[in-house]
Amino acid sequence: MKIKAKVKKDITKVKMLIKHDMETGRRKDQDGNIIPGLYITEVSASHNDQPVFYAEVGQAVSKDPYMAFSFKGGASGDKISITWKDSSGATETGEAAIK
Amino acid sequence: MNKVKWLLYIVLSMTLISSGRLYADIVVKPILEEARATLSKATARDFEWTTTRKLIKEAEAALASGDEDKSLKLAKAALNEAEKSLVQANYAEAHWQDDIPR
Amino acid sequence: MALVKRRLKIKVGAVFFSLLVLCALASADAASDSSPDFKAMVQQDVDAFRTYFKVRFSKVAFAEYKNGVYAIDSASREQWLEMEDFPPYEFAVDEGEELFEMPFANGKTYADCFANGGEGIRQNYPYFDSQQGEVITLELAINKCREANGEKPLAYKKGPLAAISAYMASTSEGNKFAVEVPDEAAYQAYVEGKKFFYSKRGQLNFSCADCHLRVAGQKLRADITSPALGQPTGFPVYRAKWEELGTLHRRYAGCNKNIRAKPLPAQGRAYRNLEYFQSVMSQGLEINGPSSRK
Amino acid sequence: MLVGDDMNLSEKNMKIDRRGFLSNLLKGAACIVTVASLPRLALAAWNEKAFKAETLEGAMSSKYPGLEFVDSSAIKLKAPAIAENGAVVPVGVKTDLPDVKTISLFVEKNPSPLAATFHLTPINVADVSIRIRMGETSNLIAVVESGGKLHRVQQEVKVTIGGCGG
Repeated sequence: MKIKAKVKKDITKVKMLIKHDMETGRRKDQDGNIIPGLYITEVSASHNDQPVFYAEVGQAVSKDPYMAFSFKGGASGDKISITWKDSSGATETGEAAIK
Repeated sequence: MNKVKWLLYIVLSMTLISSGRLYADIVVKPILEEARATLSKATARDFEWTTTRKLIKEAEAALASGDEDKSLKLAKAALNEAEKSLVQANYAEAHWQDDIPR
Repeated sequence: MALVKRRLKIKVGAVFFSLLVLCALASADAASDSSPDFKAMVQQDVDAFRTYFKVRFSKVAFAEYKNGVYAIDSASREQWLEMEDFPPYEFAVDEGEELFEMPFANGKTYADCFANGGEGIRQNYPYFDSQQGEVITLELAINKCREANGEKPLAYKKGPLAAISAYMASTSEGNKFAVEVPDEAAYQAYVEGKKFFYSKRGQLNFSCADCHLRVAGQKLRADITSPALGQPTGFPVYRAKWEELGTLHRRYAGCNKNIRAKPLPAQGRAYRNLEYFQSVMSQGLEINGPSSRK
Repeated sequence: MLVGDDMNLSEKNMKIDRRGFLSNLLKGAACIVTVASLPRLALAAWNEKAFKAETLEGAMSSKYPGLEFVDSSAIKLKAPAIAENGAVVPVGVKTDLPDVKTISLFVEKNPSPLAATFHLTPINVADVSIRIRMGETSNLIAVVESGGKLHRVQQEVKVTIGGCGG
């Protein structure tokens, strides 16, 4: 996962790029078999351990999902932590410092 | 008498030709062979089309399944494409400089 | 001007005559070059190529051509900028860096094969290797490096090789294409590439030049075609269609399929010569690969 | 040899198994615990019914049952008129409406129309963006839940198929 967070005029903009195939469950492989669905369902983010973002998403999100949100406050060097969970229950957490 | 004999010959040979095997050997296969040979010339010059080899394969399949008419049609189409791609290669050789900005 | 004249003639119907005239002109050109100055001949091509686009798209600055179709199509440019803001190929660049730094079984690395440790050198590829008598692209050089160190070559269209190429391009961002045609053998390869570029192919009977020079910027089926000038600068690219990174030769193969011409092998002589010609035409433009495309 | 390694490398990056989850949990224990203990998040679990609905109406009513929609010009929906490629359509939603609780995106003609729901708190600025897939030309609808009302804006996004990609 990649996170870019920047503060400007007291508003922190956080952008994320998550490595995930986002299989919809509608695609077929070379032999014509359906590839089972496996996609991210939830993404949450915190700033210095305080929650600042939560999203529910579905199969319609592109491969290697990109999302961005903004919140008031935040200072250069503060920690942003993002966690996602997919339809199999797998999760990943990534961290970055605000620039 | 002579006329009747000739007529008999003609009828006999027509039945033979139209009876599958022979028809395939005499009419379809040579065209297919020519299509293959022409295509390989175009391929050697990097001018093969994506569609021609498919036509040849389809013609072969039709021949194998005993549909000589369909096979003949496909073989002719394949030969036509192979010839055109070769013409294209020759045209390019002579005219590739036509569109160069000067 | 000559082009306009020619069109008119075709419209009038004197196709045969105009072609004859052109042939005569072309052969006259060739005949007059008794002592060829290859560099000057190539430079003449480069100038004419640039001028063509300068006339076609008078508002587009030369430096902009590194951005492909987005240099000339403002509607798609906006979406492209959104993608480039946090492009999906960043993962591939990281992966490429890791692969680039991973030592071979013999302890050596890619850095040992390339000038300047492989950094900031993308703009010098492809080059003509006078000893081998062939065009060496960056991707070919990467595999040659592997083989020289006892490793298996990588597949040319996508995957690890595309990632390594992307990483090497990323270290060269902003460097200007500096591909040259030093001698007669190189000029032969260059002309082969040029010939490929201008030759009509496939069932649809299109040349590279038909779509990317003559009707560049116009709608062809659902898409606006990109100008040929600067096409190699952004490769490898992450295409939305592929949902992954691919090399220039993968794109060439796709283009050929679109016109129903059987694609030629990636890194085969024909595509390498084509890349050589295109890179020479793009000299002076900045490297900005990898980049994202539709 | 290296070819094999390359594969492993990308697999390693991709595969986040239960064990990986555990170690991630340990690494980010503090944050996950706080996230999980938040009432807002406890309330808002993944709305399976809404995400699996196959019609726009079904998805909307599962997502926002019993609420009425008002067309609103106070929402800025930024999406291309013609998508470069339906696989990646960049979309942004911005609004000055007060007290925004959620922002949802629906693609009318997608097999599952609900694409995403963003839950906002007073600390957030109502400005989100995401890249989504669109199977075909369709209306894209942004819904903003604010002050107990649902504000809606829609725009058509054309998706072309069969181009040669420029």
